[in-house]
Amino acid sequence: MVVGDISTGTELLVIGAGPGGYVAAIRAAQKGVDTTLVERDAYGGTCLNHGCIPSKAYITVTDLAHRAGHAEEMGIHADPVVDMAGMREWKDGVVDQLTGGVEKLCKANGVNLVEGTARFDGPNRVRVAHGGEGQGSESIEFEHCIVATGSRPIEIPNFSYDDLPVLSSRDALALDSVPERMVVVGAGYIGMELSTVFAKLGTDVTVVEMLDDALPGYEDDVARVVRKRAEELGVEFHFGEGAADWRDGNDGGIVVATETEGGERSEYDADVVLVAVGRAPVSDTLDLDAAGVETDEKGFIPTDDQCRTNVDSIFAVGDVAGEPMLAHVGSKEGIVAAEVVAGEPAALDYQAVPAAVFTDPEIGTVGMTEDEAEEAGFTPVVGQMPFNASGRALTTGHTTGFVRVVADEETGFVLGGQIVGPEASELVAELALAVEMGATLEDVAATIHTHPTLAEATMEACENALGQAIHTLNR
Amino acid sequence: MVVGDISTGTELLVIGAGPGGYVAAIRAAQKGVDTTLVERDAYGGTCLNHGCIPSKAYITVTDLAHRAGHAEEMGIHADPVVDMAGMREWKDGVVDQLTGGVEKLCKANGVNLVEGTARFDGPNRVRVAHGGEGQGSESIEFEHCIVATGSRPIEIPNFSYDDLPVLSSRDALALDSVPERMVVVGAGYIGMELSTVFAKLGTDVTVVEMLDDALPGYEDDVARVVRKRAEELGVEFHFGEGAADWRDGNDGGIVVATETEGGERSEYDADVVLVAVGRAPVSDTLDLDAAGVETDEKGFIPTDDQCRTNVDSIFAVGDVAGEPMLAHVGSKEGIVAAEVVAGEPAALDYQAVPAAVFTDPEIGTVGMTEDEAEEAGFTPVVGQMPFNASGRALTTGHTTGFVRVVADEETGFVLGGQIVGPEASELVAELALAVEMGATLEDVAATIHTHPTLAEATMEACENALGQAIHTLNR
Amino acid sequence: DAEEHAPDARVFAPPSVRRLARELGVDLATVDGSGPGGRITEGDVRATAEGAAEASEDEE
Ligand SMILES: Cc1cc2nc3c(=O)[nH]c(=O)nc-3n(C[C@H](O)[C@H](O)[C@H](O)COP(=O)(O)OP(=O)(O)OC[C@H]3O[C@@H](n4cnc5c(N)ncnc54)[C@H](O)[C@@H]3O)c2cc1C
Ligand SMILES: Cc1cc2nc3c(=O)[nH]c(=O)nc-3n(C[C@H](O)[C@H](O)[C@H](O)COP(=O)(O)OP(=O)(O)OC[C@H]3O[C@@H](n4cnc5c(N)ncnc54)[C@H](O)[C@@H]3O)c2cc1C
Repeated sequence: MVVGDISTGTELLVIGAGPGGYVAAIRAAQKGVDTTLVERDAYGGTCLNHGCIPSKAYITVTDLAHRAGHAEEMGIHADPVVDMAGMREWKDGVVDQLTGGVEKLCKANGVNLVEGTARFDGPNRVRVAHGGEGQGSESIEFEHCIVATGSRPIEIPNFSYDDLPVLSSRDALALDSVPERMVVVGAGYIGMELSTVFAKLGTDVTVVEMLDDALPGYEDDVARVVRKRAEELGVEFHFGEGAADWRDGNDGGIVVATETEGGERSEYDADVVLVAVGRAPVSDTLDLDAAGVETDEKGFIPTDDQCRTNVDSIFAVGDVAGEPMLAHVGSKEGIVAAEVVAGEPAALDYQAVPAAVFTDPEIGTVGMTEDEAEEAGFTPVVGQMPFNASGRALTTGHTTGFVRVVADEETGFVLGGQIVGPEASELVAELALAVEMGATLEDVAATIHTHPTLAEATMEACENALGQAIHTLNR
Repeated sequence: MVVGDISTGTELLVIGAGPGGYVAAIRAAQKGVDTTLVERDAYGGTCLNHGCIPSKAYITVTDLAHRAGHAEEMGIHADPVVDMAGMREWKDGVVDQLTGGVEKLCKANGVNLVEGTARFDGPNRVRVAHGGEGQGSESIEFEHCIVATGSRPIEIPNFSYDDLPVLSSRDALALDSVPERMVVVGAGYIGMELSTVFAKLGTDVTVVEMLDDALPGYEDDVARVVRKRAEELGVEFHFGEGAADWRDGNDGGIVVATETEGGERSEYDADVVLVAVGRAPVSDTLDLDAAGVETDEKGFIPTDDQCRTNVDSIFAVGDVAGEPMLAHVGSKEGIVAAEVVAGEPAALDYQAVPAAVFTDPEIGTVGMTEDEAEEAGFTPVVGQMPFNASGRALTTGHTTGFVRVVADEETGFVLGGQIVGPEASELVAELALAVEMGATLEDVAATIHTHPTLAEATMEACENALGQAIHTLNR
Repeated sequence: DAEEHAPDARVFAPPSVRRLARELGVDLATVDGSGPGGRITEGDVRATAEGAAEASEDEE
């Protein structure tokens, strides 16, 4: 035992204070469980410090400035300038307020907070190394443990985040000036959100993506709306190309080289290259073997519907437990794991996970697509309402996109929905409730929706599926 | 019979093409009913031409310009100027697109359109005078009739809309320059929405209201958020004062005089005075007596839960049928009346009517307040989530307000909600569905809500009512 | 009995269930809800309708 080592015990140990871990810790403490939360870095994890929150803050600022600068049609004359330092400072203030809030909420609910890096030391014990050398460590015994160590950006060959011009999403959100030219590797949601931010700031953005459209995983007609708008904003797309390597250019910038599957190379001049090709679990630094916890070949920790790993007393939640890697899924898992630890009959029994992409326009999806419904054995009926027929959309000046709802023809049950357009991230909440409640098309259609709102489009999409929409023609 | 008179017959005659009438006509035609729609002015009625839509268009423009001009904290430097003519033109374009859409949708669904002013000529016949003198008239026999003639702004003594400086909401939405000083009589939702618009345009706005707070009918803590923000925008409020009269001032403007109940007079300098004290039914120009249709003492047409008047074959929907005078209520009534005419077992059996006020910030309400729930015999439990603890709200820069949810303690059924804050008009849709579905607090709380969204606050308010919110302290 | 029903004669049932009740001539106030909190489901309404039909058959 090293000097300064102390040993304590706790009923529940939570490792990692991201949206998976801190929510688990608070809920467990609310249920009367003696709970300790270990975090090595900052409260709120990736989400609050380097992910969801900073990206959305930048999206707000750049969108507001861009909109105001392009609203002559509406009678607004303005020439807004975004000062990167000011934007960053504001964003930092937002982050500080939220991370401070998380710490306060943990304390107010009676969670014991420990700062340091945890590693397993057996199936019922971790060792927590306190930050910095010579800061000592402590040993904590637990009855139950929830692993919520999250994920980190994947590095690709020849693009090391240690090199200055190679940026992770985290680096991109911490830049102190606007790059003139940026290559973005990967057109997933993080790549697309940040491409939009920088395009609106005036950066020349070139996106390279191995697959053949932006936002792989989303339906073609949904992704197309966002890609087209990005193109309007000046973003250049190159599909079917993977990033190969980069070198210094002659103009003080860099040259990023890509390769197609067939080996064809292309080169793009840039000042920085943002790599956003996915995230890998933080499970390799935990000595999981010491506890006997198994991972899959990618390093994710498999869990059951109570978020339990192969070791009975150890749970895993959030990104480290695998797809979908979303903050709200991590929080849901955290709540379930905490309640199971508290002896309640909780389980992950949700019908559908909503997800949003905060591009211009936004995407919001929940539950099944038409294809998925068919594969699941339903006879899907689909209803759609374009925003260009929505009074509210017209009055906001945002008229691209649509609401689509997917239902089972026989019973009318709403199975899912895909929204692309203004406030899609918010609008999807109603459809998520519909799916969870087992609501039918008629239930949503019969619910009075405020005029004029974008949410009326959800009602109209349901009416359309029933063959009786008012504001769009029925098929 | 005058020259040019023709006589036709129709299964269903709808009088008035506002959101009550045109929706009724389309739905009836969809159900196979031979339907004729008479409109004397413009398709879409008050709502599309002089109400909901133009006001929301102005709110978008003035809000965008104002926000961009006041976002230094976020790092945006801009000095936006709104050119009133440009704004009006854009708004007119939006209105034209929507009214054109209504006409097209009516035709596409097979509704016969007739232009002119209808008057009853018996219990089964109207006479329609075509616009302009000598344009002739026609007589239309009907089996069923839906009266959807809407409402007009109430005039108060000494303030005639015929006088140039005295504006109705319609006049205010058609101004071609920004008035320097405006007195607004009435702090209801129309007065508050327009006060906000003009305050953001730079007008000195003074609001006089007989009652003792803005937005009578809304709970104090809800109204207060909006009033305070209006005050920040420079709006001056004088409560407990009624408009008495006005006269020309010395400076080319006018002087508006008010009086308290006790007879104390005050005077306010202005250039125009906007009177927004409520709306009266358009039922006096219809010769309702000829059809035997009764009205109440205010002129509204009483109806049952199938929207039927005292005359079996005649229905009334929308503003002319009384409170709540809202476009979406009119549309709902229009649908029910049309379906009843088509022989379906439809009825107005909704649990709750959502309503929105598009002030800064917005208000969205649905169902019961805590007091109303108590009066109805429930034991209400209330949950609340302030937006200043919402990650999404912080990233949008809009952190005032809250989501409140009201439920029945015993069963957990959600009875209503009050939202004041960003996108409140949209957020209320989820709660409206919850109320209609008979969802419980747990149903809403267990539904995964996308992070980071404002809608999470609805989930948190439900958790708070259950004593287990994560992001706010529980009572 | 009346005391078991929500105050203000309020019944808790989704819109589609309310419409079904009208179609089948079922008074929702007489239906015992089997859902959470006593929420009335489609099945509850159909069962009540069938029960009423059987009862009237028995009378014949
Ligand atoms: C740019 C970007 C934008 C995003 N936008 C969204 C979005 O809009 N919506 C959304 O849902 N998701 C978004 N995400 C994803 C989201 O951030 C993650 O899904 C979420 O953070 C996962 O939460 P978590 O609790 O599992 O892990 P994390 O948030 O990664 O937190 C894990 C925590 O564990 C700590 N930790 C790790 N190992 C140890 C150890 N050994 N000892 C102690 N502490 C340890 C880490 O320091 C970290 O604080 C975004 C991600 C990025 C990068
Ligand atoms: C400034 C303002 C803002 C508003 N904002 C909102 C809002 O945000 N949300 C909301 O829900 N409500 C809003 N309203 C209220 C909304 O406009 C009304 O509730 C709605 O228009 C009522 O619809 P209606 O179909 O009953 O009548 P109307 O829309 O008034 O339509 C009646 C139609 O009947 C026609 N008509 C009348 N008499 C005859 C006749 N004898 N023969 C032929 N045609 C006739 C008229 O020309 C008119 O077109 C607002 C109102 C105003 C003034």
